[in-house]
Amino acid sequence: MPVIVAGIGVAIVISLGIGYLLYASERPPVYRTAAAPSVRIDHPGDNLVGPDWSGLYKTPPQASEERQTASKED
Amino acid sequence: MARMKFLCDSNRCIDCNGCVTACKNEHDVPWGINRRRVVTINDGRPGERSVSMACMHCTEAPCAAVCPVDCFYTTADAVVLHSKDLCIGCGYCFYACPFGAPQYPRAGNFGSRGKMDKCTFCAGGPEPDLSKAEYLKYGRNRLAEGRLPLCAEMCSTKSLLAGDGEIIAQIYRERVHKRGYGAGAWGWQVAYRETVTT
Amino acid sequence: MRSRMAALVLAAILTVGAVPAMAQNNAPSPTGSNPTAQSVTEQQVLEQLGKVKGRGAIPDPKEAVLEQPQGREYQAFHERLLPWIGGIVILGMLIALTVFYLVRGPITLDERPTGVRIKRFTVVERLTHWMTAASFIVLAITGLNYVFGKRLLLPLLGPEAFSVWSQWAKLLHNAFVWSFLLGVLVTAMLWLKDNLPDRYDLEWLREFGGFFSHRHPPARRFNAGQKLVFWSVVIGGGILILSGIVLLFPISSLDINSLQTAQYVHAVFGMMMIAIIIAHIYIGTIGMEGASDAMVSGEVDLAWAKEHHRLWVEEEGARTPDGPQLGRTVPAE
Amino acid sequence: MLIRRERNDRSRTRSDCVVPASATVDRRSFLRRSGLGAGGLLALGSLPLASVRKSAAGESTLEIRKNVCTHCSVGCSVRAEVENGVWVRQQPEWDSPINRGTHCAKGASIREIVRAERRLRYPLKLVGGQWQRLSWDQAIDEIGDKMAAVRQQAGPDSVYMIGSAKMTNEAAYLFRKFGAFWGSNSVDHQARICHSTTVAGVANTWGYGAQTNSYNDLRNSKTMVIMGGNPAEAHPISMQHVLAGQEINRANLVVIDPRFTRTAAHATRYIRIRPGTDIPALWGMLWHIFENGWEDKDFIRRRVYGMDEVRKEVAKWIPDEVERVTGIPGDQLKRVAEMLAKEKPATIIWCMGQTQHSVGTANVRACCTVLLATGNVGAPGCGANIFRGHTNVQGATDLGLDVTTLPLYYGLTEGAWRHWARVWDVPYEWLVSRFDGIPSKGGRPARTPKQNMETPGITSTRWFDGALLPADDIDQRSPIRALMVFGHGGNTITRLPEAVKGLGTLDLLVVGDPHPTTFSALDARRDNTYLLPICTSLESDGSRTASNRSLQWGEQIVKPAFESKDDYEAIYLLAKKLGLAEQMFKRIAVDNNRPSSEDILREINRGGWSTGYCGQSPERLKAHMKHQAEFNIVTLRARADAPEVGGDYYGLPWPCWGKPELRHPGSAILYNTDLHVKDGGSTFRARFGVEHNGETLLAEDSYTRDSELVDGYPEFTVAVLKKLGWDEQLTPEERATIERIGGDKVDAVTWATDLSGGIQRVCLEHGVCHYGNGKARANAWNLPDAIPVHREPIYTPRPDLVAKYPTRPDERQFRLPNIGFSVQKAAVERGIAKQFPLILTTGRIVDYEGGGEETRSNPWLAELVQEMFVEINPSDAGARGIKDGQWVWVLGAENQARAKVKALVTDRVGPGVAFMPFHFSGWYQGRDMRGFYPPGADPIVLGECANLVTTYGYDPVTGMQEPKATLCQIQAG
Repeated sequence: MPVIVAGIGVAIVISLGIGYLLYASERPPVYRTAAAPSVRIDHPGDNLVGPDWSGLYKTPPQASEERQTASKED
Repeated sequence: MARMKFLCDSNRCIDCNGCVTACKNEHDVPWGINRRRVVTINDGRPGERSVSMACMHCTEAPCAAVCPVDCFYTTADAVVLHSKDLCIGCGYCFYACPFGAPQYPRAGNFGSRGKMDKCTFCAGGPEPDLSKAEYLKYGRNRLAEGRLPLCAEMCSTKSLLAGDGEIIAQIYRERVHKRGYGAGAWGWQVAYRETVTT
Repeated sequence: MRSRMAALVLAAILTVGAVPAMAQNNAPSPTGSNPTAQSVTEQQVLEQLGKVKGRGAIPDPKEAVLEQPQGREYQAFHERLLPWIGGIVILGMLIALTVFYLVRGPITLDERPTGVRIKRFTVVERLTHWMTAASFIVLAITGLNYVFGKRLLLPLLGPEAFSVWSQWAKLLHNAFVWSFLLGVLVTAMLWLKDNLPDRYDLEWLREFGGFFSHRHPPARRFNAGQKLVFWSVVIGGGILILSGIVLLFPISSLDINSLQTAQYVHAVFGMMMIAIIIAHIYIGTIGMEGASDAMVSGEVDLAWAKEHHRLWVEEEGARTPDGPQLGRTVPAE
Repeated sequence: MLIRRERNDRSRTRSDCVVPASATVDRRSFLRRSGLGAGGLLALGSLPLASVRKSAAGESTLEIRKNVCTHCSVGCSVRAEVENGVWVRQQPEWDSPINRGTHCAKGASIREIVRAERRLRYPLKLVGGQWQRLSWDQAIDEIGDKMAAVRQQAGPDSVYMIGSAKMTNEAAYLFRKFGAFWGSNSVDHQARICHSTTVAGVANTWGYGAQTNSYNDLRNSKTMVIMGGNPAEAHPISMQHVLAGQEINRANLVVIDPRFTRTAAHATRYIRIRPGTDIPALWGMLWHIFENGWEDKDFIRRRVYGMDEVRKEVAKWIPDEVERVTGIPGDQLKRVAEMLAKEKPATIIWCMGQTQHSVGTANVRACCTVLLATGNVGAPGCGANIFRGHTNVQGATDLGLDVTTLPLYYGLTEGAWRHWARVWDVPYEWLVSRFDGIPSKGGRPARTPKQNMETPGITSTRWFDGALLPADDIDQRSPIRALMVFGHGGNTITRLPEAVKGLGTLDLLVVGDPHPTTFSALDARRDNTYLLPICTSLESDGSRTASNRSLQWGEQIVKPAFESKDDYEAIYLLAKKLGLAEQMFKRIAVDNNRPSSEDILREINRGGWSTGYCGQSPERLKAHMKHQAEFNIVTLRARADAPEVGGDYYGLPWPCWGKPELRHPGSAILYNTDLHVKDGGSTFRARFGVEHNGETLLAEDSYTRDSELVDGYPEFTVAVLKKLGWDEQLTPEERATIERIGGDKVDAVTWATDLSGGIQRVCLEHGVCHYGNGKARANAWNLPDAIPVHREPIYTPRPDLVAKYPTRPDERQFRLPNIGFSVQKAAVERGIAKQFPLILTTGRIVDYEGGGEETRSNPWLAELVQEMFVEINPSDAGARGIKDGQWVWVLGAENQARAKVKALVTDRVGPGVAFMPFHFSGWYQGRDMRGFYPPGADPIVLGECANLVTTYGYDPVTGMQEPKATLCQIQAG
């Protein structure tokens, strides 16, 4: 019986770990990926995409969750 | 009720990108989000043609169909809109869209690209019409003001037509009749399952 | 690749087309001649390339694709075909099992348990199994949510709540692939040699495990049935993981059509795997008396082992002089 | 819940749009909005838009301001919605007969250039290579003192001034006036590098150097030949009219160009030509015309002088030779010639593809000659449709931002100076005293101040030569020591490496511009460099003259951003500092350092007789903007009974004769004799005398409708009036003014110097054109090449042709030597064409404009073109192992110049030709110069300047540069 719990536990640890890393990294805002070396943008603007470029303007709860990782970006 | 459609008269389109910046201007679209774009086919060769493209607001819109959370809805004017509150940014609409309309604020792995954004036919979104919230999430709501999409209104050669499908098709037909040629309504077959017969 | 080929084809055609076009310049043209006489038509391009591509101002290859009608096919697959496939495969399996259960009932031991336990799975093996199992179940549920969520849950939860759930489901689906990946790899390494086909498999399959004949075809550590599950987990799981990772990291070189293909593969194999695993769960639990012990405690009763894996028991016995590795004896009352 | 939300929408909308009719878009505006106000659709009935809730909601709280797009010469109206001082939105201006609500990429995003965060915010100066902020007062003080010091040591000519085609008419006029009061003719602007050759060539052919018809008039054409122009990218809105003409008349649209441009994509016929061989192509067409007797003999007899000399030259251009030189195969040109002659009305449209050559003036004259030979001038649907480059490049040219003339083409003669002295109300002698006397140098005779004030200045294409050449070669007291640039990119001028050297030698550099411009980012200076933040013309009011000569009054949309000031105020402050304000603003109200633009225009009206800038009062122009909807989009004329503007042509296109009270409607189409002069009819101008070589220069049986003189006649003076007995009709006041002007030589007072407007009024009464009724000149004997002859570009890919078609011998022009011949000779001898086998030509792209600082700082535009590129043909790219989108070096034939750019491999350019846009700057030979811009004022997109690799070559008549045909080599980078 404990081995089942252990198995589930391991699964959760591994996946959430890697999942979080992936989620937090790997996701630059498009204004950065869509800019050539000869370009300098300081204020790409935030209408339609939200201040943190998550496309989000408060309301539903998952906002908080996206925020914390997204806010690392800029 | 009107059935809103776009029609780009490729015999008139000169790839001036007026529609693109008009859109940016009207909705303060940030860098990297391209609600509308112009593509030139057969560039530099005889027979070159440019076509301006954005969300076509399809009949039986593929994006709406494949959306796992049903965040899309169609207005009484047949404009296909979506709710960013419900959107989970899974990217399915991007696979389904025949016209590459959906845009995402972040690059990188799928499912984590943030809320989708696309052309609204200048019809805002679920929020109350002409409200601040609507403007922040979806941009201006020109239809509510009795105006049509700015891209078409400002089109330098009046190539891009926007409005009720019947009327713009009629306008196009008259044009083709008058000048004696017409390359057809690009994308209509795929978007609306019909073409403008001229 | 395909599209690049097609592009060349089109280019060729167009340049060929351009020659008469140029020549046409010399011939006197009537006033008001059609300036688009040589222009490409949508149909022409679609026939050549399957999609309409060109040169765009926006520096992003995706934006240079004007039109990809395949989106409609994707829609048809995702909204018409897929739900049916899923429904049929999964419901079909559930019905089959129910019928089997009613007709055959659980597979019980013919003889009374000897009370002598024999070691079947090590801790590592069981840990791996349960980790993989847990991951798969999460992936299956969150995966099914993409397809059936809006059909079954949305009406119950309402858009806002359902959207919140789906947001998390999406994140979980993207996350649990990693533990599943690990699980599948280790499973393959641990049990590969025991799952190589042998001569007894055919007989076992012919007899269908003797579930109906009440005879017990000989089997070594894994019988053909179990081998099938193993291979479908390794192969099916492998395919799911690969196609899934392609979708998770859309590499720029992959165009949207290959992503669609990946979706097709991922979805179809997903449905099939779910059905298979349901059967696996059935036989491992209520379907067969004593089977669950193997994965829970790791030890099975000698009687059970002799009935279902006679050859394995003999091999284990042969390995040591004083008979099979007997666990602690349970005093028979 | 969403489903419900949607249902709400429906119910809400239904209730809303049934009740008030206003809640439905009315049919006309709907059709207009949806693309076309087509008749025939009227049956459709008004269209209920489900989603219309509040009709035109919110607009009531907004202020609407109209101005004109600054990015090209079409003159598109910009409709701005301003909310408490902030420009919040842009709407289509449906009423404008020119753009009818539409915009190109630049116009549709123009709101951004006003709020642009990359603008200069306050005056800056360079101290030891660092930018320092300073106040306006301080800046003006220091600049003024330094200018005075330079003047002290080296004389007024040593300060070089460049104005701008983006200035309003009033600002341009003020800038030229400032130059005159400062005491120098070295005042120039962009027209030098865009259409100076057009102005010179066309004016020398038939009187005025401007587009003869209008954009809208193209709707009447049956044949349009676009030669050396790409309106689809440079003048997108003009294509609305071009395509309309093509559709309505099934017109031929012929594009003759080295590139298969976006315009060519819509042509009924495209002909690829080798850059720099326009004259052979045109003469090749004319050869067929003469050969087949297709010319309009009657038109030539009545209205053209010297066509026979042309025949002699044209006879040399047999088809084989044309093909050998131009590379145009077969009888393609024959077919075009036939169209021009037979499918009339036909027009030739050209831009910088014709003008930017060392033979630019000859090119445009050849075009005019072809039009004259086929009788395609002076009627709807034909003429020379010359598309100018900026909002007000036509106006700035008219108002004398030109080293060869005072405002409105009066020239630099004593008469001209005296005329303007009268208008300005300053003593002529005082003006003379402002100028330098020139000592005898390099064997050239000395010049008195008076002679010097009548000598053209140095051209903006060569200001750096004026600073770098040995003092003996520069025909003025001292080389250039200070440069004052108001609104000019700098990177649009060829031979950039030498410009960098030139900058290094200057004692003072002043840049007045909304952006820092290339001048600030060339790493050429450490000190004595000032940047003055000048606002865009959208933040200033005044009139602009579009390419079709229509004047449009722009309102100030918002107050100048940050600390920026408009040109009026900046020029005033400088004049005040230099003690010139008193004299300069005698008749101009100045409110808190800001001169009144209306008063400036009124002063222009008072002096603008020669070009018909006399009738466009501020009041009339404002009325036109108010009643735009009244004007017909084809004729540009308002109904006779329209309020305030009845019978006028839109924008009172010059010439608009007489005083404003006379209400002359302006001239939509020049030299159109089918109209009464009072309706904008006119004749070819008799400005070259009455006869030459015993042949009359006056028209024969050709005159404007209802003219009382039914044959050619010379230009009017009081003497001519008297001869006709018409002087009686002058009012006493007019007579008095004329006598005051004429003094003891009253008879010599002309229609152009008569400040009373009496002569013009009387002539109009008699239905005659006061500037005379002459013939157009196919032979302009006063020009270097009286009949255009082909001359190979200085850097030609065909050295074998140089012996037969050499450029002109070295000469001195505009105070400098023009050694084109030596350079060409050296290039041939050194086998440059082998080391640099590709022809390099430059031009515009739709998303950017001019030097590009402004547009490259606009994110909405910058996103569309993020990298400088060179177009190269697949075959050339293949031969060099170059792939689309990779870095390459473009090597120039001079200064070992090398530019690092992205390769754009495309069939647009033919084999052996490369194309680069000239809008980029901020990189220099592969080096990123972003750090040299003032912090925060660097454009979003930087790139190499095309003119880094362009080369020597100047038109003998105007000093026009030659960036359209030079040589380069391209290497994978």
